[in-house]
Amino acid sequence: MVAAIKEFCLGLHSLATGLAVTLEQFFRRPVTVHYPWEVLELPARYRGHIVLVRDEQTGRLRCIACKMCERICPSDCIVVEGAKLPGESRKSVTEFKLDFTKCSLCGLCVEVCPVDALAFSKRYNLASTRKADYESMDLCELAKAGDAK
Amino acid sequence: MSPGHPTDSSVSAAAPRETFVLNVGPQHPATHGVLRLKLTMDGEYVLHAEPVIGYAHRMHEKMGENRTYVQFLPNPSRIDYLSAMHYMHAYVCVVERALGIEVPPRAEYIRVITSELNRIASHLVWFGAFLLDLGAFTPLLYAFDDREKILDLLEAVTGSRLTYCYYRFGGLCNDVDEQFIEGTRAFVKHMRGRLGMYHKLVTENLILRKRLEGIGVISAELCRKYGATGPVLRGSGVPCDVRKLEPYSVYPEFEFDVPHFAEGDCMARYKVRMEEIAQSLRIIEQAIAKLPPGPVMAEKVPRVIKPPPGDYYFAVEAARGRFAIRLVSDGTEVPYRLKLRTPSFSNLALFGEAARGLLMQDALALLGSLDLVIPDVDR
Amino acid sequence: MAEQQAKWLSCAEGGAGSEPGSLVRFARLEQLLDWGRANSLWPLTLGLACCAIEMMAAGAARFDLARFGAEVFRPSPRQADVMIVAGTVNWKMAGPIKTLYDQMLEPKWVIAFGNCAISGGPFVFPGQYAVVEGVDKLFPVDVHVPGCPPRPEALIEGILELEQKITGTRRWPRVKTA
Amino acid sequence: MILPEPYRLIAYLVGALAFVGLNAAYLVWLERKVAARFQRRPGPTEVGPAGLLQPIADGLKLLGKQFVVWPHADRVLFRLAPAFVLAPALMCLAVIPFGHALCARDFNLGLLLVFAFGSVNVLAILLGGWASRNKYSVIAAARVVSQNVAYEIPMLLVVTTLLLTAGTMNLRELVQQQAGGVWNWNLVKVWVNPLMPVLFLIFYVCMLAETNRAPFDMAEAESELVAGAFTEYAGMGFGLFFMAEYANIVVGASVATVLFLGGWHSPVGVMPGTFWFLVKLYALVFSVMWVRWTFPRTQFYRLLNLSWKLLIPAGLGALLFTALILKLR
Amino acid sequence: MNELIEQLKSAYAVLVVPARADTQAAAVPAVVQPTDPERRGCHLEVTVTPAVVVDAAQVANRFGFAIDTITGIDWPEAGQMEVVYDFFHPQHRLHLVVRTRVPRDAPALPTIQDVFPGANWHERETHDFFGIKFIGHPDLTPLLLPEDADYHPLRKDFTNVSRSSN
Repeated sequence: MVAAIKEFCLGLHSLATGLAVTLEQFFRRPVTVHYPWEVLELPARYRGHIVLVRDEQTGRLRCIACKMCERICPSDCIVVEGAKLPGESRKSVTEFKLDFTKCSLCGLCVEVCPVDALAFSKRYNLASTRKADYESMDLCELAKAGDAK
Repeated sequence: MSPGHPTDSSVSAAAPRETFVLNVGPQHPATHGVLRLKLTMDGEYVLHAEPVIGYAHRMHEKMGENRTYVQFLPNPSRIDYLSAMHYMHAYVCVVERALGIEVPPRAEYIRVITSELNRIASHLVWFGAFLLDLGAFTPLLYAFDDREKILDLLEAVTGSRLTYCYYRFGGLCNDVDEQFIEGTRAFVKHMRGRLGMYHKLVTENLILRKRLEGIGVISAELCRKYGATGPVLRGSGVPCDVRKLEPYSVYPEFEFDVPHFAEGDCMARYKVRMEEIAQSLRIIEQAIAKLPPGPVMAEKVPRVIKPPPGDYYFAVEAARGRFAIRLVSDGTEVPYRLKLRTPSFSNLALFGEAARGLLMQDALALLGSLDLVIPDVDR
Repeated sequence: MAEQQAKWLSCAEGGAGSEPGSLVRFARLEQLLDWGRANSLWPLTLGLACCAIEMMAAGAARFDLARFGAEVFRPSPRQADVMIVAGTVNWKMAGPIKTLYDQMLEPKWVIAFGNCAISGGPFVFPGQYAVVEGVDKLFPVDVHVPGCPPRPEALIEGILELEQKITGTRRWPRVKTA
Repeated sequence: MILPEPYRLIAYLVGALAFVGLNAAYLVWLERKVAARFQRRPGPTEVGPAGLLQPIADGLKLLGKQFVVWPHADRVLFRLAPAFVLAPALMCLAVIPFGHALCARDFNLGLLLVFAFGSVNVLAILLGGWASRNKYSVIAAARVVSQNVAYEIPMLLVVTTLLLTAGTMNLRELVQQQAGGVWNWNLVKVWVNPLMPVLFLIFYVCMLAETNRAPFDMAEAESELVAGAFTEYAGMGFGLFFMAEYANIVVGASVATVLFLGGWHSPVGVMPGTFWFLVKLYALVFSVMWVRWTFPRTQFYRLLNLSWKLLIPAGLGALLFTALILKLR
Repeated sequence: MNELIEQLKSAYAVLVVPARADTQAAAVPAVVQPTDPERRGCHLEVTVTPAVVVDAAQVANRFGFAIDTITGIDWPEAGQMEVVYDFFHPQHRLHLVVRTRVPRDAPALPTIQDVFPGANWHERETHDFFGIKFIGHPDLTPLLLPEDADYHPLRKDFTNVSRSSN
């Protein structure tokens, strides 16, 4: 009987402490980041979809269309085409298509690239009503648009 | 003192009972994903429970046979996305074992740190989701709050929040920086305080104790017969932990306990996981203190991964229990067979037997205490 | 099985455009209703795989979907307005998920959250036997949120995108990303 | 100021409807805000200033939603249940004295009326669950009935005990008895009956159970029964159930305020009246929310055990004890 | 520990399929082979004929092993399918593998689910993926694949399911 009463009192006490804990949190400041108004800073290594990198000196895309990324991609989401420009020894990229809807952001393509021509973008908040926006992203076009900005 | 139902045999045939089948899932808030339970009910008592799985089957084993070793790297973290690091650990380790690669100590230490951080994050998700099952919503948000701190740390290192693709054969894809170390130190301190708060808010709570104590008892023998592992087995009083029993990586260098409770009820499993968070914090603390300098990638990693023909097996302790990979290699670039032994599969298998005769509410508490990740069951 | 799948496929193709057509429309009232709908999108509690965790994270304190009135996760499809398909749908799940879609009442919307829901994601390879290559094969999808898994901000962006689709205007600033 | 009868009726109807409607709508908003604060997030903010238009958006959305009666459901009862659920709350408000003169009907058996109508609420949920012909709904409906029956008894026992000392069932008179400072409130009148705080606690627990609030929210037990008795309801049908939950909390909290917390009397002596009544009322409502966002749900059998094995014996004991004191005094 | 391995070895050494009078089959003993756990991840590999897998499981059960997993491996060149039973020990650092091979054109072997009820799902899964029949198994309907699936995707000759969509 004594034990039962003791347990009952302990139980009531536990309920009271629970209420105290939530009340304490009630008066703390919310931790929310108000997304469209304020944004989190993403870490440098954040992996968005890949983008083509420009060479700082020449201003040209670094990609030499060697197709290493195309071959290593586990989900077959990269299609690269390249051609030799007249009077040049290396190939340059003419078309770089990414099917972002199949990508798993593993980063193998970036690692395998021999000339560091690929990088991760920081586009973390993509959303669109059209599937086609991501099904066949033209990274060459995207690089151009990036320059314009 | 939960009233158990006198299951079939003990009731005389003279009193025919009206039963009905309740179909819980594949979309049901208590099943955490796409698990379906066929419950034969007598009123609110579960007479017979049959889990129906396969609604999240994603062919990981088939993909293993279709892709090169490197190309399979993104997959393990998607089998059980809550303990992605452990699954990656098992996969890279089994290939390293096959190739005979020696991993630099710094890489192994970082693997342990990130794995343990991931274990805490996983247990926090479980904690929140389990309490959501029990009807308490607020702890979920607190747990996710703490989890975000871990995710920030891991994201800074790996670049992703959930499905990390961080380990490589022979090491890691990049080193951690001072900021990560500092952040982890701060997190360990922060988490210790939060654990105290969780105990005050939840563990000691009268309603929760009454809901969990004595409910859904699983015996050690039942676990053995079904191959249940992890917190489920440890909640039945068996101190079985792959990290201690079949030590891998640099775990033998750390001091930590394997929490186990003999009761075998939901409360025991709850306490095991809460205690494990504390133990993981201990490991992280030690690992950070001892973190050696050096490279994070082995030097002698072949460019093309072609393990010698044979049969290799590697088990790790994931957040849900023993995760093992059996790799059969035929000497080519592609695995011949990649068998994934996932803990949730075995842990769920015993549900049918353990839930018999329980009230529906208690059966769902039992289900929550097993901590299932459905794609981990289905692979 | 194959027959049933063919049926669903044909349904999805024919049934694009999710709003029911009504004969008489009142512009002002319709606008008001749209405003109501856009600001009270109750999602269905439907977590399939990895992305579901990010969906939960979006509802948690750090990101808080509640700010847009979209935190009321309803477990019953009758009361839900938007189905956030978060994760891989395989052919075994295709039947149940199609049923869930049918059980939701008009007006209803679908957000395909994550690469798996959009197109099967990384699980698509020649000769694959399990995964539905995009839920738009089963029913019309309104907003696509790519990523593997997408960040919670992307889900919020998806909700905003959906609100824009419903009301026709966007009330929030667009976040520029590099 | 006493209005003539027909005007009074109209005033009451308009007032009660507006009060219930506003309360139901804005308590939902309040709950979302309060829950958010407990969880360290802001809650609705983007729809109107501080999210104040959120309930309106929700209402419009629900009104604009398709309403379907499922072919397998009971067509009449399915439609009737939502209408049924809000009515008792409206009726109960007729006798609640919000202020010295603000009472629709000053009625001798006011308290009896409140409990009589209050129990209709169960019927509505039962009908709703039953008519849906969904297994989850039926289980939930059965739970709700046994839960409400179980908790009606200790609640009535507590009220009877209180009435022994008060000697009236007129709610206005009950409040008037508590005039003159905090120590005259029934809650703290321990010299009249030392059990008063216990009685209040029992009443509070019963109120939680009667209004199907956490930790006793068996009717909607989301993680077990999907959406409980309302699983099949969509649109405004569901909206009405949702509103009724809050209307019932308001009624429950009002009755508690009248019985134990001195009604419209001010605790500090200044400006007694409706203001203080509402302060007390919403403080109670807040505590109900606070409890909900702190505790997990109990098991169903423990819920019944609590009533039959603890609250009812305690209530009976309190009744006998009080009768004894009164006799000895 | 080593003692336990020795005991196990001797227990398995006596595991022999008795020669049957009606067939020409001779008595086949189990092949017990200790392996290096650091290289292979297991301590003992036992190769038995399909007829004695139940006995092999019983030995494991007697020694207190828990069932780890059951899986199949398809060997089309050899015309065989291998079934691998993994057992781990909850108390000791000990991992036991039992292997057996069945003919590929009619793969069937007895179920061990009476010894380890947990084998039920593993066997069903193996049946799903490889079409190996477990004689005496109560329910071999597909577990992970759709209920009406009639294909076995992990067989090496599996190519694709005919689906109306693709």
